[in-house]
Amino acid sequence: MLSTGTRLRSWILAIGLCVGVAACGTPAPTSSSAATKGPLTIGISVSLTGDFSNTGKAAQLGYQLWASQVNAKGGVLGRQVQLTFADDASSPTQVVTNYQNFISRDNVDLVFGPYSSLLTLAAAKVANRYGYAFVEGAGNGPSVFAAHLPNLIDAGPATAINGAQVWGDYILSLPADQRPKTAAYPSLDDPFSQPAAAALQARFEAAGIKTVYSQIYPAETTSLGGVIAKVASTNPDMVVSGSQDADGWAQVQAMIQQKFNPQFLFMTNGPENPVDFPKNVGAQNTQGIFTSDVWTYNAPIPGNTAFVQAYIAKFGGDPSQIDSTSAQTYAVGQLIEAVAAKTGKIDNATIIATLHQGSYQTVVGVVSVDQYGAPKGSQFLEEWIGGTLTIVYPPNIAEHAPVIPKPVWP
Amino acid sequence: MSVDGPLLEIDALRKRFGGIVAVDGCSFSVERGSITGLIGPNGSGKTTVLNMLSGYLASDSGSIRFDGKRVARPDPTTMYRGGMSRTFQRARVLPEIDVLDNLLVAAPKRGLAVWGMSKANRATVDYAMTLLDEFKLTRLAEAKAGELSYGQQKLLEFATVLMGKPRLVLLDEPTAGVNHVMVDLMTERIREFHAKGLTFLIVEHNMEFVMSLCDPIVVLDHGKQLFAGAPDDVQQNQLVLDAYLGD
Amino acid sequence: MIAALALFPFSGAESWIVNIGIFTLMYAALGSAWNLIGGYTGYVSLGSVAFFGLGAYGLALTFQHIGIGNGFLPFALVPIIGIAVAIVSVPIGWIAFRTRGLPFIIVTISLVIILQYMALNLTDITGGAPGLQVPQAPFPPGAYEEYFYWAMLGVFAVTLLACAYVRRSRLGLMMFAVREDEDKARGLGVATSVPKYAAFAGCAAFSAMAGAVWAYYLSTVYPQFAFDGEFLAMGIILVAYLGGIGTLWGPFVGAAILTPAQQYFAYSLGGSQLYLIAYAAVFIVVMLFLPRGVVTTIADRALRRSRRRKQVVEELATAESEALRDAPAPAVAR
Amino acid sequence: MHLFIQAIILGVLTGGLYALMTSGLTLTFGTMRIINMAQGVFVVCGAYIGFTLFNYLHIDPFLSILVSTPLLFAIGFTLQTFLLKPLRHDAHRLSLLMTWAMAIGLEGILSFIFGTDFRGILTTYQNSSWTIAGYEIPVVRALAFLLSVAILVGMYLLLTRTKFGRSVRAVSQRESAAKLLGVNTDRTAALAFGLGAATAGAAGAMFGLVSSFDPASHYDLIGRLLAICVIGGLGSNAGAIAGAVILALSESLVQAELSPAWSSVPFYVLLIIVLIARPQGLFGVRARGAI
Repeated sequence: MLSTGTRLRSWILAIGLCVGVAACGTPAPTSSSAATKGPLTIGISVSLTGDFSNTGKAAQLGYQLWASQVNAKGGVLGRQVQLTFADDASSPTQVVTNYQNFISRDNVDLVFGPYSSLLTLAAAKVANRYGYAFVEGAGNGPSVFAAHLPNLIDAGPATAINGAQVWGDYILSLPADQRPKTAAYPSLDDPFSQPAAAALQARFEAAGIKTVYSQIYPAETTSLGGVIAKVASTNPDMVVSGSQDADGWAQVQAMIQQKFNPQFLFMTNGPENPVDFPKNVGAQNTQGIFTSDVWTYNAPIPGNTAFVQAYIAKFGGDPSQIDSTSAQTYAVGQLIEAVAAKTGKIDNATIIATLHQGSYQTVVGVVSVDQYGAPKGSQFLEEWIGGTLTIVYPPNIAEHAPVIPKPVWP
Repeated sequence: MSVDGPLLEIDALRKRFGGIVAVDGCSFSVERGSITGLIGPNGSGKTTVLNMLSGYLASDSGSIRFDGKRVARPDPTTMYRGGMSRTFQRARVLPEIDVLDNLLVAAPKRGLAVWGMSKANRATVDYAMTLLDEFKLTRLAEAKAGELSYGQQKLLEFATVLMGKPRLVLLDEPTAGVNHVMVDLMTERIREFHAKGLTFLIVEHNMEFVMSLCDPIVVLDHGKQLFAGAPDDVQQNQLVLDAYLGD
Repeated sequence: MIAALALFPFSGAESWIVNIGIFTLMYAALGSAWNLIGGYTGYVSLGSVAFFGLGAYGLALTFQHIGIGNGFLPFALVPIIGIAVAIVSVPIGWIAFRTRGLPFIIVTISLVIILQYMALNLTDITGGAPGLQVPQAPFPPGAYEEYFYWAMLGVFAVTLLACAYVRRSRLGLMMFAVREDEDKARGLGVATSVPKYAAFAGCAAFSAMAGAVWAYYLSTVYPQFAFDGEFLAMGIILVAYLGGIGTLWGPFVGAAILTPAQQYFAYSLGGSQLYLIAYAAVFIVVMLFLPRGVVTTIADRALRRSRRRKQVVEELATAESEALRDAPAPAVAR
Repeated sequence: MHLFIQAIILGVLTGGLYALMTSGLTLTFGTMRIINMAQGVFVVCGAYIGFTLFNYLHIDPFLSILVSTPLLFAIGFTLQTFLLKPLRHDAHRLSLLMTWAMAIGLEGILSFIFGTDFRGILTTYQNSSWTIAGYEIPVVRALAFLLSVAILVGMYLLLTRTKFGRSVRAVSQRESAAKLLGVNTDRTAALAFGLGAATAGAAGAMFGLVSSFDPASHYDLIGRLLAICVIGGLGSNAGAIAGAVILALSESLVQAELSPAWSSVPFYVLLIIVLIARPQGLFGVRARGAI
């Protein structure tokens, strides 16, 4: 067997070498970092497969729209924008490889963020090592900002926690006799919804609204009948659901099936989708459900109408089908443009320094971030009224006054 | 170690599978230094008895005494280490490893010796090579056991159980599916080890083989002992003839 | 070979290549660790991932509760985490080894599911869904990957050394015996629980060490990927099968082929929706056409050429014809 | 007390559907000694078939079972013939990996066709429920439960009363003996695999009604189904049903009475206890592997 062993080892060595050569032999990228008038290359990893792929694609569309618009205008500081996308299969291992490749292999000028707070963190840390700015439009969970990264900037008006505070603002603005007395908080265990619901709970408790139910359910929960049965048994005036999408639908369905009618129903996520939500819970059942959002196609934000028109012109479809993630990633590009306009430079250090100060108008509102890149603003409140998602709070941008209490299920 | 009495005694052994009573109060003994044959028609419970003896199957009731001591809960590993090893009706070797390694596995080792840097010490390897030589398998020492012919596998299995220096070897149909050259080789080895003091209990269908080799012979029928005696007596016993012809 | 691998970062390889090298070695280490239980002992376990995750969380938790700095010290912690996880694996093994064969596989899958549940729900300890953060190592950009590369190489080398020891020792012989025919081995006086627990705990220790280095490199851990029963678990087994299970270098070869390919294609075929289909196709091709792996196939071919082998084959042929002369061959030898 | 009984009702109704999904897994394990890791994705395929027929042809999801069942049977039969049958070396272990590859491949194909958004099927009676003695019984779940039970009974009759059933049972008891008795084991295996996939197809159409799904839903499903199999005893039909009801009941009860975050934990704890006390599962037969 000894001779076989030796032979085997030489084979393995040969294979190892082949692989090595293959890896090294890939064409060396043309370095563009030095060129000032060459194209502005930007590397972006998006989840086109795996857990986060739904929204990953929406993120890609927003980036693409911005690039085509800015290039039509002659580019950023005269440089054409060239986007490179890589799929990270929703895996942190792959996302690290992708940003590593963008930065040290392809020497891109800039990198933009992927989708989801979980991937954003792993990616932003790679960028941080190389001093790259990390402007992202789809990772605003508290854990992202808790990492205290100096290079990270979230291009949104609000963090996940602050965003939902608009519901608290509204409820506490009501006269005491109209406010709910008791509240239930069923939440999904994820980095965005649960912290948002928890923050609201703390605020409401301080204001004297009694908590009668507060539980977290795991992401795998397919049937929420049991959760809602328990919530119904406590008969709260208000339900604050820390929901994402599918679990939010399941909550509503279970409430209808169990004929449970809270007077106030606020869901952190789910109802803000103008297409999928009515499709999955039934349009007639949407009446009176509240949610908060960073963006809608009809939000009265400067530049929004133009954005929606351009989106439809490029990708087709209906304005109501535009995912807010697309607007957020579009805003990432707008921030870069703003930096260029303000400073006349477009290197990473300038981006980091500039965006941490001042405030910038984007399609998702005014962006202004703290030292760790967390946006300081808040979202707006929406309610389903007559089958339409309507902005109802704060009053200065409201299309309609809030309609309370929620009617019983039809 | 007691020197008196039979090496193996089983008493009122019983086993049922669902509604079928496979072994029904079977009792017999194996004398020291004997080559005891265990025969009987198909379904008479021979293999079940063997499985209970070697600890592969728990009995419902009854007792097993080995070397004068009662074995409360037989278990294959402890039985082997206690000096009783067995082969299987269909040769069971470790097919994907070397013939030599098949033998080395069976060398008794326990405690810290297991964690050593080598597979076996010099003496063990030498003993294994001697056995291979006796079974005419030396040239195949580095072949994988699964590549051997069926007869060679049967020889190998026999050689393997000898590694533990047992006092009693249970052979389950050693000649089934094996050509006459190998049967002769097998017979020769059994006689040789018998001469060195090893005791055998052989389950076999090949009557010529049993009658020439075994004494005494125990006949089982319907899960209990029908008769026990010398080969000539067995051949002439009417009960035995009825059992074989009747079924 | 290990020395050659150790010198690899000096060959002028850029960071992104070293980065792929790290993940390749990670899969090689995980595949080799899996080989101990799945390849040598014959118990197909999907539990490696559970121990990988425990290692990752172990490192992250140590950062949280004991300030160990973020330089080289965490690397020293890796073997300790390995030993700790090995100890944890023993009672788990006690439950899992009550089954064998296919139920064993399912029990190990359940183990991954249970641990993922715990990581998600024991929020006070594990941070829940957002997971835990590990401080980034303060290494300079150019050398950052290299340190992690050597750390991962260390884990792989230790794993390989353990495999090499097993292959030539009594312990390994016992593992093989369990794989080939556990009940027969019991009848040959082999205390089968020794090799089984040794393989299980060894696999746990080395997987956990790989997990710890991984967690430090990514500097973030969260349940979905620390306990990834989907791609990571199957990826480990695929790597082992592609290279050749039960061989020493098989998992490395499998990892050297698969990991760079996978990482590179996901990166460069960015927009393609067909990633999953391609992955499945590779899987299927390996199972259908290379079920014994690259190394085993090549080794067999080499063996067939050697003269000694020819003798053995001739010997077998004569023995076989002899055997067939008058005895009916049984339908199945085993 | 009201809540407790409400949770039991929901649990039992859900358990019926899981029992149907698991019965296919049990059948393939019984005949071929392989664990079909693609059973989860077969269920998801069934759900997408129901979704497509409902959205484009306005066919009621319960009626779409008549389409999804034969279609999944054909898919299962084909996959077995081309991917599982050719496995010779180390077939038992490789087939596990092969079915896993099928699962990933089918997930990829589903993502390619339907995208990766969550989908749900919204019928007019989706949210209706019957009120019986103060308890709410969702119509969809009740119908799915009744239909699942009916299909399970049908399967039982098929396996006990027909020639095909006899060959399946012969193969599951001893393959070599079945061969001698003239049973075409290859064909029986392909039919059994197809039938296992068909039950997933039937269950899938109903699964799409009671919960929303995306192509990746199968990971969670297969995890549950495998656990059900182990707790009930591999290859045991009674065990599959018992395991499914235990899973759904314990989830529903814990979700309502204690905490949804831990809803699956008691089941897994029970799984561990069963493995320690009775490794062959509640209804499993201890393998006589020793001899």
